[in-house]
Amino acid sequence: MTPVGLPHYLVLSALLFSLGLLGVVLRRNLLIVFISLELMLNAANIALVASARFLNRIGGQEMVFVVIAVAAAEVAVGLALLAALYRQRPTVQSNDLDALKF
Amino acid sequence: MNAILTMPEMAVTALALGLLVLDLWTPADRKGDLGIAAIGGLALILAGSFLFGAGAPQYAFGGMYVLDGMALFFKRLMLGVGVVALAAALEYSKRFAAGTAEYCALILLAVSGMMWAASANHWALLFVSVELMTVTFYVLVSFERTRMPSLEAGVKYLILGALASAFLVYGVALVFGGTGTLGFAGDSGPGLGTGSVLVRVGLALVLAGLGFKIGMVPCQFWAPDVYQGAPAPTAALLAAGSKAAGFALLLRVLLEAAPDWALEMRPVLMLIAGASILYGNLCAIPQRNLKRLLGYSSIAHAGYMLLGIVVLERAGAAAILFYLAGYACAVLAAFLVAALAFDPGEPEEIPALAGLHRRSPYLAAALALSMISLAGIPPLVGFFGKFLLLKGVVLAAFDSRSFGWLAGVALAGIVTSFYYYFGVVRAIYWSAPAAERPPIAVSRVAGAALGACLVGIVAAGVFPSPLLEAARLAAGALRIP
Amino acid sequence: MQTLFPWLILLLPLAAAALISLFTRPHRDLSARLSIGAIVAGFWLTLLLFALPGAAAQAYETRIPWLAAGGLQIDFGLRIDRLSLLMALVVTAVGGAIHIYSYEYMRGERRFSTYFACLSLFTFAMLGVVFAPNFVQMFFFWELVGVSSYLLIGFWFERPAAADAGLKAFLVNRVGDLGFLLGILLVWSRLGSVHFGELERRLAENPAALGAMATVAGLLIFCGALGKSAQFPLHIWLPDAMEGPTPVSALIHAATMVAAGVYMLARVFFLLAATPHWPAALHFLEGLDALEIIRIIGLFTALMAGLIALQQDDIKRVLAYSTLSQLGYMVMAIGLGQPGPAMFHLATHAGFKALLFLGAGAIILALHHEQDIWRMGGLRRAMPLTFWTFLIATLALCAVPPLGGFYSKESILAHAWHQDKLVFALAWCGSVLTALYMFRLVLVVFGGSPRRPRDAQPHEPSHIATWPMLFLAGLTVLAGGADVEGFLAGGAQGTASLASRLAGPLAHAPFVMLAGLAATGLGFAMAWGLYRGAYRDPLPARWSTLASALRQRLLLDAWYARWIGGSFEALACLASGVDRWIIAGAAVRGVHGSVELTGRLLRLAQTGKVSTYAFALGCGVAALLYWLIR
Amino acid sequence: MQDLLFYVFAAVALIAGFLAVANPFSRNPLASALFLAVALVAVSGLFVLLHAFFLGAVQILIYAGAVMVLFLFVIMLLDLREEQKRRARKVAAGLASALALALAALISAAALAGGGPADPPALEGGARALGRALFTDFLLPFEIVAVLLVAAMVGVVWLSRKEAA
Repeated sequence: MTPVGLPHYLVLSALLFSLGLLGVVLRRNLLIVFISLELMLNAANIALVASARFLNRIGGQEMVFVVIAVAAAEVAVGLALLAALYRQRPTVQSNDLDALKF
Repeated sequence: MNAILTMPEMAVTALALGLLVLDLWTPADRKGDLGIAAIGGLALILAGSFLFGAGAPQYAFGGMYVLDGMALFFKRLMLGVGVVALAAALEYSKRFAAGTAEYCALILLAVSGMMWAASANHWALLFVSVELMTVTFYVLVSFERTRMPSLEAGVKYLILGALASAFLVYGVALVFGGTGTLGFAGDSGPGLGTGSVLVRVGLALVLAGLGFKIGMVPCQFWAPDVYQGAPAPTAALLAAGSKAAGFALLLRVLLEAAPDWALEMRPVLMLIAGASILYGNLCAIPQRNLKRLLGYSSIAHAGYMLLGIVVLERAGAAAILFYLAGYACAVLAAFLVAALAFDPGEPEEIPALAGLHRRSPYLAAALALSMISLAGIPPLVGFFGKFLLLKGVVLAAFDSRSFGWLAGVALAGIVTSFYYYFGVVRAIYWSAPAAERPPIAVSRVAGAALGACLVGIVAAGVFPSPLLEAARLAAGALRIP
Repeated sequence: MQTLFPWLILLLPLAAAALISLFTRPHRDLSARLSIGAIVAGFWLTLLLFALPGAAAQAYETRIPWLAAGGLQIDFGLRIDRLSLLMALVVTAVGGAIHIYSYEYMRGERRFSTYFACLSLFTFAMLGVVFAPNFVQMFFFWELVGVSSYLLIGFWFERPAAADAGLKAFLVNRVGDLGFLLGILLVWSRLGSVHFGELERRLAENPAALGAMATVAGLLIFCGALGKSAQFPLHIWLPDAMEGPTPVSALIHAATMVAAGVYMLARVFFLLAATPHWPAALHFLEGLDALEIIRIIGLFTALMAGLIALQQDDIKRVLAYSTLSQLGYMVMAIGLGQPGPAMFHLATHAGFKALLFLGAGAIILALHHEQDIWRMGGLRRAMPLTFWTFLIATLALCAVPPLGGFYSKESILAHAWHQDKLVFALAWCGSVLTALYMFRLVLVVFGGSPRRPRDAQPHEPSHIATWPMLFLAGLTVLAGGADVEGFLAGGAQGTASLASRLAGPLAHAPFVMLAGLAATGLGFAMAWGLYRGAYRDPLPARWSTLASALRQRLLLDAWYARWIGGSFEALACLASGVDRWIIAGAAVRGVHGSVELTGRLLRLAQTGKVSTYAFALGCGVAALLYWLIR
Repeated sequence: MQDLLFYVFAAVALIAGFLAVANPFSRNPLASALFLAVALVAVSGLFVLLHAFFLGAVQILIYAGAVMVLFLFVIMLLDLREEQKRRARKVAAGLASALALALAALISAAALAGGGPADPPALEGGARALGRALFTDFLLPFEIVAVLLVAAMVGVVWLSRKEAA
């Protein structure tokens, strides 16, 4: 077995990223969609940290720092939006939200 | 450190924060003054931005931030867009019980995000500026938190926007993994080394992320739904500002950072451009909702502007800049009218525009001019932009037949678009209203903002030289290797 | 003065339009006077330009820099040469007459001032096309002509038909204009200039400069004329445009908008005549040059419109199809490589066709907006002046000497004879048709006895309306003496004596002249036989009913009715059917319908469900990656 | 040893991730949120393996801590029960899985083709190095993220405030 290197981490991150995409596409529950999006961002973070480690550049880690902060902000806004939505109409199913179409 | 270069962005951010703080001490009946102050402040910053000369590119923050002609052009454009959007917001926010200051402050923050994006020379700055813009827009789109369409649009924009951001950041990660640098320039030369397949795949993901901002196929689905549901000033800012920021970044990435890759991707980009033009124009035909129509048409306009990218030349970039400025004027005017001409809560149906010329000749003329400009009829600015974009493609058609096809598709799209744009004009002037409705009073601020857009539409169409010269200078600053 | 006058001619109507719409809207009379004053002043200034020593002798330009960015240098200027002066004269003379006539015709209109503002705007746009020295400026004004004609045709927008017609005219023209635009872009990108003079010079230096795109560029530019001059298959807007006020029809169908296409072709003739060459993809067309295609389209339009005109019952529609047919002749002349005769015919046609429309307007007004010719009849006595002017115009249209139309049409036919006998033969058939449908019109409308309610007492229009008609009648009579072709060719004026010029056709091509006269005679005889005293159109009816009435005497008539008339009828039906169903139906409605259907289907992708959107986005990205990696 | 840990953490992250997005046993968002937390902890373990100790800590603190609390809070607030069974959407599930698999395969192919032979790990990114870099090279993005957080905060406050009657 080859020693674990950058490709291993990248493949792992690709798998995790696709898993997140699967959730976004498949799931109708908005909360789980948000969870899937978090998973996708984490996949990117793995790729960034691994690249930073193996290419000896600290930039990747700094980028991860930024990504985590941005992800937190996105989740906060998303959940607040969900709460506001729930107040108007008690549903968190994305396919109930199809008044705007065609 | 040349931090002084970032003055305009800093000033906009400070203005936004100041607005939020002042809001605490402002009595409820004086909130409108805050909006006026914001407009005045932004206009001052716009004026101040002319103190910067468009000389050689200047860098700050270790080369992460670049101030060159193109960045300056985009910043002025975004500041102008911001002023008009604020005026619209001020008018529109009379509908909310509260929140004028928050709305204006968020618009300012979004504008600052766009301005950072115009100067991005580094993936990290690209990412955070895009995110600043996007996260702010999540709130701006769903700002009418008691109106379902606004909330629905907000949710859709958030999910798809976050998905696009995920693609973007993952692409950045792969590019970083392939090149080891987060700057747009590689170690050896001006462009990134794009030999490795990792970098090429990463750039494709970045393209998808930025394509979301400009609303190109296949990332276009959000546009009609969000434009329809969002408050009109937000939609105006999305159409004029967010699209401009997307193109600013796309130009930097494709022409400066990765020209080899762009050349490789040229067939795909051409396909995307053609598909966007056709999709936007065809879907717009049966539309009855004005904002939704503008959403579809924005997809088509993204396609037209991509024509300026696929030629991969400075002239094409200049055409995009010119077109963006003209498009901004027209689309801002259209959304301003949409914000003023409909009652609160009323869906923006086109048949409801019947008799508008009697309710307010000014609004009617403004909307008609904006539609004619979007359709690209001379002598308005939309014509000249299309003319320049098409010229590049026609010129390239001598070398490659596929460009001939692209020109044909673009023309077919333009012909199709006449139908629905003139449907709007017709509804305004040529159809009888179902019921007599009261005249519309246009406030001084909104009227002035609308007037500024109209002057832009007409003046830049009749005397395109100054704008064209500015666009050429700005595009000349692109460091195409 | 040489530079000041053209600017004044161009800008006076604009000033009038601006003044009316900004200030004088409530003052109806003042508005009309401003508008009329502007164009009449333009007419006198044009005449003065002709009279100025040397003004017409050589082309010159006056320009102000307008757009200079990078390699792009476009001026806003005026090109004054024989071609533009002639066209300006036509526009201001005929347009002026129509302006004055409108004053009477539109008297009761609520939006009287608006009408004149639109009229002035239209005149401004048209003069802009005439004086344009480069493609970009010409295209600007070209579009402005489109917009202002949209306003005029749809002036009575309360009537849905009028609004539809305006929109149709506008949209159909856009289709042609986009081809035009593409042609301009092609020429510009190949030759590096949009300036007519410069282009001509560069093309003269290097005839192959356009390379493989020569023919394509020419044809694309022709597309613009196809729309504006209503040539097949973009002719469909013109008959519908009759929904506009009658003076507008006169203006649009006679002197200006439809003429703009022919004028443009004459202006850029050097491009059309460039060495034919096709790109590799279209190599199988090698040998076919642009002019040939233009010729065929012109001829086809002339014949088709002539046939359709035979069976129209609306007086304005007959005239509309007749216009189509005459425009076909002009385009054919261009296609024959003869812009001179084309412009000559344009000038004479502008006069007499405007006169015909003004006459039709007088009749329509006198009969309280009755447009069906079968409810007219016997107007010769009630409206003698209208009758005589209408007759003069008809004779001119049918090429009866010594009226203007005779000389212009003979010139076209003579060139056809010299170049292509088949074209000549078909064009000759068109002449027969022209005489047939025009005399049918005259006989039915003015001849016979009145066919209308007794209380209707038609009378001549007032003096304000009759003066323009007399003026145009005078022009029509005198136009034959003008040596337009010689003038355009740059020859000194007045070298040939008037007599020799008037007898020109006899001297140069006696056969053609005689054949042309025979065609007119034949058409007249057929019309006389079929329509003298007719109460309804005999062609659709069975011939036996006709025969039972006047079997002995009308044996010839019956024979006509059965054989020639019958076959004409079938042809006319066919042509009309092609027009209505295939072109209007399949092409326009079909294309429009299928485009709309595609739109409706395509937008079903917009399901409103966010997961669909995400899925599509993901698929797009996956496809992109696959393309990169494969 | 380290390689073994990589495989362990990777497996945990993938399995927990899968259970978070497409749990075949439970449609309860609460379960999804908890599995996300497990996945995030595993990712944090990977960070530690990559010698990004500070990021590993941040990952636990911010994600597994703050973000997860937010999720749970909202789930409780909205009183979301188990999602009622909807009719099985086999086609949609098949299409989505195919898309995810295709994307994973494409990116993995790029990773394997572009990565080349594994470089030796080099970077030692402690808190000190990261901190210094954040306040020098990365000062600008860092500040902009601060502005972004302000914007998000304003938005959250606005969206979750009850409409004044």
